[in-house]
Amino acid sequence: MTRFMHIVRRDLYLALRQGMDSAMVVMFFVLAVVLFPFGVGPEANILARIASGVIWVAALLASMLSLERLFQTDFEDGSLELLSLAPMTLEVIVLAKVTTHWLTTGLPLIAAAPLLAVLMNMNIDGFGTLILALAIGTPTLSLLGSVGAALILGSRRGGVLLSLLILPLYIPLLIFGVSAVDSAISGFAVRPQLMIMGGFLVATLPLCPWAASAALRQALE
Amino acid sequence: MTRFMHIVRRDLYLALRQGMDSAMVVMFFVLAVVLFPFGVGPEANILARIASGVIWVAALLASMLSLERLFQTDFEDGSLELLSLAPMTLEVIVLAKVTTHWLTTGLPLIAAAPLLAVLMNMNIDGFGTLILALAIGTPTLSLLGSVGAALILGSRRGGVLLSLLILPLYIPLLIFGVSAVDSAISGFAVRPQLMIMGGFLVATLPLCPWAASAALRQALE
Amino acid sequence: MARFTGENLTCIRGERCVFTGLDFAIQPGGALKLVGPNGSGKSSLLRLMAGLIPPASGSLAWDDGAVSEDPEEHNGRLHYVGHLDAVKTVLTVAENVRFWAGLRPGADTARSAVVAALGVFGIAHLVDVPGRFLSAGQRRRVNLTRIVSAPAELWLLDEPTTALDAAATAGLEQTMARHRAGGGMVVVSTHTEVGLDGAEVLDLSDFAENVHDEADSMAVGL
Amino acid sequence: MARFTGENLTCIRGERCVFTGLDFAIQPGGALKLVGPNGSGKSSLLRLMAGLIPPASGSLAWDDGAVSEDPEEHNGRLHYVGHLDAVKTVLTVAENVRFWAGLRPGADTARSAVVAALGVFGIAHLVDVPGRFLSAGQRRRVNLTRIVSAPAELWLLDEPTTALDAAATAGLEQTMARHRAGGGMVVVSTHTEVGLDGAEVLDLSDFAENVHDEADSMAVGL
Amino acid sequence: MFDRFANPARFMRFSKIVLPWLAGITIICIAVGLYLGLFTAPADYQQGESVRIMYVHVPSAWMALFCYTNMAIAAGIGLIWKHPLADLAAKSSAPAGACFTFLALLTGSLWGKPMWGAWWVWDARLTSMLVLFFLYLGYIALNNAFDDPTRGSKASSVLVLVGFVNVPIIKFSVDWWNTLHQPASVFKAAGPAVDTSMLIPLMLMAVGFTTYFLWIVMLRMRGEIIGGKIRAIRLRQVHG
Ligand code: HEM
Ligand SMILES: Nc1ncnc2c1ncn2[C@@H]1O[C@H](COP(=O)(O)OP(=O)(O)OP(=O)(O)O)[C@@H](O)[C@H]1O
Ligand SMILES: Nc1ncnc2c1ncn2[C@@H]1O[C@H](COP(=O)(O)OP(=O)(O)OP(=O)(O)O)[C@@H](O)[C@H]1O
Ligand SMILES: [Mg+2]
Ligand SMILES: [Mg+2]
Repeated sequence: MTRFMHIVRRDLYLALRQGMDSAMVVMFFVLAVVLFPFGVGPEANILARIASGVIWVAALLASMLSLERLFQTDFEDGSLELLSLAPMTLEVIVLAKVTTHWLTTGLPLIAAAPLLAVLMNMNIDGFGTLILALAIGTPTLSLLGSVGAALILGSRRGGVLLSLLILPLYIPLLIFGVSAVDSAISGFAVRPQLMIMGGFLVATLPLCPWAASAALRQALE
Repeated sequence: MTRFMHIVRRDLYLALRQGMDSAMVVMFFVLAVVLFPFGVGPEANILARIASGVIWVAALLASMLSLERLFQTDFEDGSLELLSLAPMTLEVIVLAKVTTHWLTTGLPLIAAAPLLAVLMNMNIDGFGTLILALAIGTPTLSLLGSVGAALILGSRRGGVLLSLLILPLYIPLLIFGVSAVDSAISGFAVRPQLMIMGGFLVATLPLCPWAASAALRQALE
Repeated sequence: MARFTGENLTCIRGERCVFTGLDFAIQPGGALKLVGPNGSGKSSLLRLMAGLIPPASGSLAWDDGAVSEDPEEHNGRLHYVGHLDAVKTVLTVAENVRFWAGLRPGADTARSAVVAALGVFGIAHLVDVPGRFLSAGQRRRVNLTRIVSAPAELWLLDEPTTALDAAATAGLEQTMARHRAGGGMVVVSTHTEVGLDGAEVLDLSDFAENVHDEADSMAVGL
Repeated sequence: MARFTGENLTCIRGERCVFTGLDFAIQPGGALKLVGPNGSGKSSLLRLMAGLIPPASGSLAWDDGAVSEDPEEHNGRLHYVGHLDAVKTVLTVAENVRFWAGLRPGADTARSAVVAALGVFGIAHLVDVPGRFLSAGQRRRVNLTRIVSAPAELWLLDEPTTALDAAATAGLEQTMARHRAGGGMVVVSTHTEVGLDGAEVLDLSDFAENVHDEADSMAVGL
Repeated sequence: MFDRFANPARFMRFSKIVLPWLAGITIICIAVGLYLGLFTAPADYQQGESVRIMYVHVPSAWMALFCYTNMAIAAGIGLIWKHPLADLAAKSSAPAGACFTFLALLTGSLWGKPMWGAWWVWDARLTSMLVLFFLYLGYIALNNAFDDPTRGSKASSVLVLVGFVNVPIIKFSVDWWNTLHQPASVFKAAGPAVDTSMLIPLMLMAVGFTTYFLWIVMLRMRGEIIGGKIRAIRLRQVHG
């Protein structure tokens, strides 16, 4: 546990020192959402109708983009090799990295979401649920993404390949995430959707670090 | 000219050999568009309303993702250094790379667009214009993107940073591209929008290779 | 004290058999020097010893216990220095060293200990300098500091003198000698001369599947 | 034949003055050997000679014509070998060599010519092998083949013997000697011994802004 | 003009003298401008009290454009004449410019709610202003993305010049497209179409914002120069 915190602390520190990591992800999130009014046109009711979908899609894309470098820099400068030679299980190391990733991207996304909801003219009744759903969903995104990020190490095409690997896995989250928000806006119960998303989180929490470590070991061969 | 073709030929060959480059970009394009029916819900009239916008946004994102590696691999393995030491102007080399990028991503995107338009239930009157607008717009995307791709060489954050730099520059194309398609669907003239987009292309054709070479020279210092 | 042995090792990389039927044994205080032409598998053998790649056949043992049975424990007793220096550019030298030391039990991460470890490679004055200011040789020294900042019996060093100038090379040789005097083991791959008294020399080209004579074809080409 | 000279050169990299007040002159058939400790600026000077970085002050001249006036022409008369090998993993050795040769006027890109060039470094038998199967030393040889596959008067070689085994190093030395015998010029940076008869030696540490004594601090640290 | 401040040492001396004056002018102008704008200037017969947002909105919008133009000029000088202070000036202006842009967007939105009935509409002026905001952020991000600060400032200089195309678009968007947003009413060929009682506080605010900008930029440049000195000391440590 202390070594887990040791890694989390270093990675957080690196993220802060290298600066702007989180800020950039949030900016991409905002930019991606903002593209839609340009594309779809400025009619407020249409925007409101698609708001929750667009915000979720942008969150998926932002999370995906930032995941590309989850292990990449450590892989390239040799740190990953040495981490895997540390006397502790690789799964714990992966979990530490995923935790940092969520703290530096998931949390800021959640914080930025209400602003985007305003820009997209979303109904105010959905705000609370949007935040709650993102809070349950983004850790799952980071977990699923870690597997993809480990798989693409050393491949020639990072970003595009990663998107192909993990976007399909993200779709269930997207469906339930959007449906929760829409239910809230229409005044229906949101518990079922949130429960299902919680289930995803509980399932991926042990599985993904395990799969990601297997992929990492292969990348290091 | 023959050396221009020499570089284009090598890069095309590399893209084919490394395989899947174009295929992956197209798949990302399709996936990004397909996320929307999941996010927004399957109502045909809403989808039709936002179709042109979603397709354009997905095209921007796909183009952006693939641009990250425009110079990256050559930079990392030392090829870029040697290319810049070839007895020819760097602008020509950039133009060769942009040409290959467009051939391997822009063209396939154009080819895939009608399929997506069908998926999104777009009005059939817009198909021709969509293809035409993409045909004029995607080279501009590649050109603008080459500047961003050159600027981020050697930076700590590739993909996310690139998106911040070039998505704002893509916005005018998005606006006119969508507006052309929407005009076609509503039966208005599309010439003005296409003319403006053509103007963008003519303006970026000399400017972007120049700016990109300036950025490349700095990266190689 | 322990013994580190490998028996009948075969290594296959990228569909090619790099070496086969390789045996080695290192006693406490012993050293093994890996030599051989380019591509003969020196780096591959070191990665295999570190457990980064599993042998295609054969086995590694630590005192008669198979290494593959408890990889974590094996990690705890070795230091590996590869081609990459793993120095983070935004962290200071002290922060870099302390991070790696902190991952191991029994390491002293106090500032004075870190400074002392840096002193071994003559870079104690760089303790608060961020990694990005370091030259290639200085980086390498920071990487080498790792191996003295936390104890481990087995040192696996892949061309450790790359980018080092004469003074730093001499320092490394003395450090290795001290480590061995305390019962440690050292495995070093190298193309140049590295002072390792009484080291056993293992020529990797002896274990290639079909020995090719590149030297000949070279002579013909000239 | 031409003369390549540099006058009063200053190089600033990453806000630091690496060297200043440096002069050199190379005659046809001449050679210059760059030595100096890590970070003294050997690679920087070579990049400056290649035109990859502009000098902060001072100027380079080719036969009294300033190099900065026509960088493209300068590119045409030099070959640069840096730390990176620029070998594409998915192209065969022949394709790799032919691509670089094809960018230069006067190069023969026929297969027989490529094979002959590869033969100079003893890797003619690898002609159809994809780059990804090469070891570090073989890659380096492919990179070196570039310089014989198209003619150029000035060779700028940055630690060319890195990763080369003894046989390949000897081959390179002979090739350089032949190039100089034909009136070519060679600039080589190195930490180890490279045979270059009658080469002028330029110690980069003589041109540092304030000469430092790392060797001393090293001795204290040990 | 450039030669005079050519070396950082002279800039340090010069700025030390000028800084207190800039601070004084800033405080006085903004204090008086705000007082006049918020309390003495008349409310609009159409817009009511909400017109008072103008005294912040319009100067910050002007400053957003002014800042970016400055940065583009400084970046150009830095790239062509390699003037060290020019790069610092561009780098130091960016955060201030981003803040002004954000302020213009914020006050515009606050004003939009009573005027247009929505916090945000997607018209050309607003849109291009948002793009400007992203360009500022992109500039800052790129500047900080490299280990070597000189590389960061050169790369971002190229970006700032490429992005300059957006400035005329913002300026003339109200004329080229018919938008909800007001067309220019102060700087017109025929003279300002605004009453003096409103024009005076507006101008005071504009002057105050400008001196504030200069103040901040000089402060930041001083900080950058000192940071450079610290880095130099570090480097000397490394290399003996
Ligand atoms: C977020 C929304 C808004 C943005 C981004 C914005 C942006 C701008 C910009 C860039 C300017 C400077 C134009 C120039 O220098 O020519 C400006 C000026 C101005 N804006 Fe806004 N604006 C917004 C909302 C509003 C609203 C809601 C009103 C009032 C109805 C308004 C009224 C004005 C006025 C009166 C000027 C001064 C025009 C002049 O005399 O030059 N703006 N705005
Ligand atoms: N990651 C890899 N994937 C596939 N094959 C590899 C990989 N790394 C090395 N090889 C191959 O394995 C063989 C042995 O490589 P290795 O790096 O062990 O040689 P080496 O003796 O260390 O050579 P050098 O003197 O260049 O360091 C080479 O033929 C090389 O092409
Ligand atoms: N791309 C760069 N940006 C900024 N500074 C650099 C860069 N490359 C090198 N330097 C710095 O310039 C100085 C000289 O480096 P250079 O690579 O020329 O040294 P060298 O003599 O070749 O050293 P080595 O023996 O390690 O090859 C070093 O202090 C280094 O930190
Ligand atoms: Mg090796
Ligand atoms: Mg060097």
